[in-house]
Amino acid sequence: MSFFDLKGTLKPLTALKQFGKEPHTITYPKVSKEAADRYRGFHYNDLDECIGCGNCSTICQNAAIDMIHLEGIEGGKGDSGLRPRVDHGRCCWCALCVEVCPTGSLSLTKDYLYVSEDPDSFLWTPGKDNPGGKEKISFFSTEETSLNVFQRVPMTEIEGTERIKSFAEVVLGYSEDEARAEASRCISCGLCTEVCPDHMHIPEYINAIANGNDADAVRIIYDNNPLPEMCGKVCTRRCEDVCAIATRGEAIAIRWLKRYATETAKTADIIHEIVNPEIKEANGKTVGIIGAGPSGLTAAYYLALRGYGVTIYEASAKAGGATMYGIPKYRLPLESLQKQVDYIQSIGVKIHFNTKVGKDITFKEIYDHYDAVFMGVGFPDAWSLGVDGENAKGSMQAYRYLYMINSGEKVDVGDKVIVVGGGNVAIDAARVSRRMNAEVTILYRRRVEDMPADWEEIEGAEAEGVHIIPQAIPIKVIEDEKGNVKAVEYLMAEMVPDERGGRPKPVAIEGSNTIIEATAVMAAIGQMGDYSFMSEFEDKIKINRGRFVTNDKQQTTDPKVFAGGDAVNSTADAISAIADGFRACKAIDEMLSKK
Amino acid sequence: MKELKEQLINRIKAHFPDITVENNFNYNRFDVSINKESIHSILFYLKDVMGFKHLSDTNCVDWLEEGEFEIVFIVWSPAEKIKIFVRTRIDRNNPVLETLDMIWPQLHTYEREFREMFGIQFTGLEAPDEFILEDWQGPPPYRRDFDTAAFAAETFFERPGREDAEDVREAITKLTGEEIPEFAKKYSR
Amino acid sequence: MINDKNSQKIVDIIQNWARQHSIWVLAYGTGCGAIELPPTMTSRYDAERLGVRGAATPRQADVLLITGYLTTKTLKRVIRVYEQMQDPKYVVGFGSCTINGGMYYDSYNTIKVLDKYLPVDVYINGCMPRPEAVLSGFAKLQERIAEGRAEGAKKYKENLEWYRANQKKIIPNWVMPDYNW
Amino acid sequence: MREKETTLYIGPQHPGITGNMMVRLKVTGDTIVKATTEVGYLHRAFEKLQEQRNWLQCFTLMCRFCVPEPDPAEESYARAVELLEGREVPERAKYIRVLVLELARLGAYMLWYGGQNGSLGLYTVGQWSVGDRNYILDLFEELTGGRVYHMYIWPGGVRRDLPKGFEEKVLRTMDYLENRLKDYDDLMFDNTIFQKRTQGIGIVSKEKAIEWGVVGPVLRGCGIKSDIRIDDPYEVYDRLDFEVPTQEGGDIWARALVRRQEVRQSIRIIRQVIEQMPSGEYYNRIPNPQKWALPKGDAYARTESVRGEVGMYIASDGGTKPRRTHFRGAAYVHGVTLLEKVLVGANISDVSPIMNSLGVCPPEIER
Repeated sequence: MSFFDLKGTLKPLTALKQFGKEPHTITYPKVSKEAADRYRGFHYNDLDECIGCGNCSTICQNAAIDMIHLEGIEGGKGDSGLRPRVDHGRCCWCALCVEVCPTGSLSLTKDYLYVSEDPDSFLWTPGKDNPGGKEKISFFSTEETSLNVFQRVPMTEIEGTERIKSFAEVVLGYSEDEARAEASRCISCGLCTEVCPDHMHIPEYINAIANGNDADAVRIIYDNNPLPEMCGKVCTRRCEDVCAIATRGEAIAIRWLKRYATETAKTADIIHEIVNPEIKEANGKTVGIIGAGPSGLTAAYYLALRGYGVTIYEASAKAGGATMYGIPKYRLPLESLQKQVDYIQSIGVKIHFNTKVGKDITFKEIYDHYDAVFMGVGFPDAWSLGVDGENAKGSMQAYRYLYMINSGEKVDVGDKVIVVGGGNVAIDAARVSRRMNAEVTILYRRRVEDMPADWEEIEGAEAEGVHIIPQAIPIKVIEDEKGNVKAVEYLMAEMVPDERGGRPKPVAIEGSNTIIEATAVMAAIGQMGDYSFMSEFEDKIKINRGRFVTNDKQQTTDPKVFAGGDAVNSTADAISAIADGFRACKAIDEMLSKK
Repeated sequence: MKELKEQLINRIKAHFPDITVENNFNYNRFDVSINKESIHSILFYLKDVMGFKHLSDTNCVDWLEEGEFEIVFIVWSPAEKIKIFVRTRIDRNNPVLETLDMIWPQLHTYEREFREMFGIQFTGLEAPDEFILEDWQGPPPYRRDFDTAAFAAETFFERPGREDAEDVREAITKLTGEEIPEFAKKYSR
Repeated sequence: MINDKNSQKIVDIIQNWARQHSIWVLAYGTGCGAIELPPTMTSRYDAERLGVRGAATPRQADVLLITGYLTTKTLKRVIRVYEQMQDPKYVVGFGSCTINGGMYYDSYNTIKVLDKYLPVDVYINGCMPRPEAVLSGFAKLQERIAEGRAEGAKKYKENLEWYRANQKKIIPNWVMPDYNW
Repeated sequence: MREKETTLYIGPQHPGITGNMMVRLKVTGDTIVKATTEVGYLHRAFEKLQEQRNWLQCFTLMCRFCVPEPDPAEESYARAVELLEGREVPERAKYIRVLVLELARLGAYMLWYGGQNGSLGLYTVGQWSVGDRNYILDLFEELTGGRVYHMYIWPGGVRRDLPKGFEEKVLRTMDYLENRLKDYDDLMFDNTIFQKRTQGIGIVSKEKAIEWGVVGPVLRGCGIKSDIRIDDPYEVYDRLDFEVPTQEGGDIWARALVRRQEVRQSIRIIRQVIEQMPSGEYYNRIPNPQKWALPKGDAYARTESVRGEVGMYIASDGGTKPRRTHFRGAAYVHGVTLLEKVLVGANISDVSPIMNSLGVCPPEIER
């Protein structure tokens, strides 16, 4: 290389050609470039949409997100009442919190500028501290991008045409892999436990299933529910309504997961082995229980665990109450229920079957003999339709019909069955009748979407060929000359909005009379209690509107007597009854251990 | 590639009969496990005879429950386009290994790091004790039984003002009176 | 020297005005935040418009940027650098890590709360802060200097013992000269 | 006359150092006799922290390994997880990943232009290239939502699809940069000062390069054609047409020429990727991150960065958190073993140019 390189010396001078070109300098703060459409700036949280599940706080690897109480935000059904607060001294704006937010309420905005001399001013509650952020949302999650798994693992069922041939269980249950996959969708927020009447430990047992530890799941489930397999099959599962995932997707199949876990224990002995219950030494105190329904069995099981001598009086030949006699066997097979009752008996609960209180034994005897009494007597009678011709042959109560079928009796319903009502009993009666080779029509006063029955049950009924006529009000059952049911006359109804803001009311349309042929008519419009067995206690134990008056500990107006189940609460489902039984057990234990 | 891997494995096996081979990867990799006494000779053999000239990475994994450190050498052959994971295990309570920096000079750096972070002694390693840390008085920090979060909470300050945070699950149980049994709590979030 | 209070005030105003327009930043990238400094200093954002420019040594610098996390090993150097700096001097905390530990809140080797060890005049939010945020941080610092409120150095001298105690808590082997400002 | 040996410290606070690290020099006169690298100023214990975080949370730490070019680390981690789990990545995601990686490479080279020239006192190119790098960062901001920390390539694919009209913007930026490269050449490679300060300085010989485990542009600057994108192809590099430039000489000059070529190759790759970009899914969804466990085993995935091979080793014990992770940065070799050897015999004033040219990135060394 020569000492003086002309080219190498002059070439750099070409930089001068840039002279006079317009600079690309952004003269901040005079000019400010807007952040990109996807910029990850400060958080914004739609406080109304947020349900306080805390998934953002769980995913945050920097422990930057706290869940705090905000003024004016109350918890409630499906809302923990907490809202996220972000520590900007921790946050790295990775937006994982946004990706896992099940509701999509949390997002990031284009704002990024904040400078302060006060290091304590970096705690921000998104949505409260930057209400204007809503207009600047830039990084958000959609159903497509969300890291929540919104699709439920589908449940295998027998085909509709196939299942009406027998009473075989329709739902086949999850396989192990399916259960693990379904369980791993859960974000463990626990919002579900709030609405569960029994407050079962749902996130915990789902997590145990996801971790592959079914035995632990069973143990957790039996902590406050002694009939979980029954619940796993037929629970009304209000938990799934408030599931955080359900805000944008399909709820975690909490019921099916419970069913999966409990079904891993195939016999009562295995349940005993897995749960390995710790039974306290007998304390010499006794409790008498009337009715071996869900509430009675629950109270009995947990009282027996606590060392009480428990005796149940049951009018029927089998335990289970409405779950035994009211629920068709294709939903809850006999063996399944029997297994759970066997297990409860195996820890020392005595059950006197075929013993009707008031007939075989008086209520007073029980009242005097035991230190405390629990009544889980249920609703054995049903409302009648209150229309002409109701006493015709072939007109019956759906509840009685189910009772007889479940007891193994034969009932002839002919080939055209009309069911009146829209609850689960109506659907059950309809689907059972389909299995009796009848054509079935359901008449319901309101719209299909108003039906109180489980949507899965309604779908199941439709798949099995049950015909539903909504907005139909029966006015007459027509008899033939022999006194048998021949047809049903009904009026169509229109839905009139309620002025007071209640749900719309059906109002019959004049002249819309329709007649439909029938061989049997079943009324499924509600049940009621029968308290004749305790007539001598009417003064002591108060009954209001057909139900026992109890305090929040299930205690009736007689301090020694507790009650639960349908005879107390109006929710009419098994899990409420179980919750009543569990609560009563705690109250009885508290009362008796004080003495 | 499958045949090539088989061929290479056979060649190694001919020299080192007591190795365990894992070859169920559907990409250009297989694993060789060997006792710690032979690790020098196999690395020399792989590098000088078989052409695995490039040391991609070296790792130490703390298998606390098994009481062992696993040291993994990932070697790469530019000619064969295959990588081999060479593994050896040493006792966690007496972690001593002879230095390997004569094979690849960069192993010198790795060994210094392992000595500092895992407490593995390399006999014959000539280097100052401190590499990354300064005046470190605790146990070797990369060992699994060293709890960094607890150490940080104890040693450093945390800015106050966040004490009002609540756990969602606890808030709900407070609302409902649910009692989560002790054994189930490990499954809570 | 001027003893009159009013004249002192005028001098202060002139001094602060001058200081706010010549912010020399020490070229010490203590952490990852240093990556946004070249864009801030070069043609796109051109921080020199505001009088902000780099300084090679602590003796020439006015501002110590703590660009994010500080490891305990760096903290020792940073303290030394800070004490070598001449008055007036300011510290700017850069990003989450300086406020409450940021991403490394559970790391055994990084400090979490910077103002326990050094007086911080301005914090810039972000991880990492954009050049705009850096510039607005400098603007804020200028504002504070002009108002005469950027008194971190004074605070440090007054509370030196408290700072020292905190510093020595995590720097066991304290072999550093005492600087006489 | 024998000159006295003096100890000299460069760093950690030094305007010429490539990050927060220190080189301790023993010098006689201004010739270096012995160099020792001292690191640890940036040690955040990533590997320890990752053991405390679940597999998804770990991903956010990846881009912090080396900030000038964060994406190869993200890529390595994502690919290691995918290898261990056997997770498929959609075609489109593979192309987007290559696009991101090459954009990141360009960005890092622009920064290198600034660093390499700045270390020689030639600031103009740095002003230009670092300024022009903002156009690449603008693209990143639009694509990923962040200028520096992209957190975009994650296990299973990429986080978001390309925004509307992004391809055209990329092509426009490429055209602009390609034009600018000529200006850089005029001021840099044709500049006598640059030539004289780089030619014959910081030589790594071919034989020693292999022995010392040198990778990336430094190895290619010694005349060895080695590039992971070709040797151990990942994503869709085996379907793209590009060259691996090499240079003989092994000095700063040769490495600079290699990098000069690679910038052009990157632009070429980006154009091809845009052209071949398939439609379809961009992400193969991972399960619920809270409960996402990886099978027992380990995996190592490596990516070609501007500094050479960066790799991620992950070991799983079958749980939701890693048993161990390890990031292998190119600077782990370059910054310690290689630097200590190359500096011997060099002039004190050459320390900074040599460090820039070897690609010493201290956070990669100590993590």
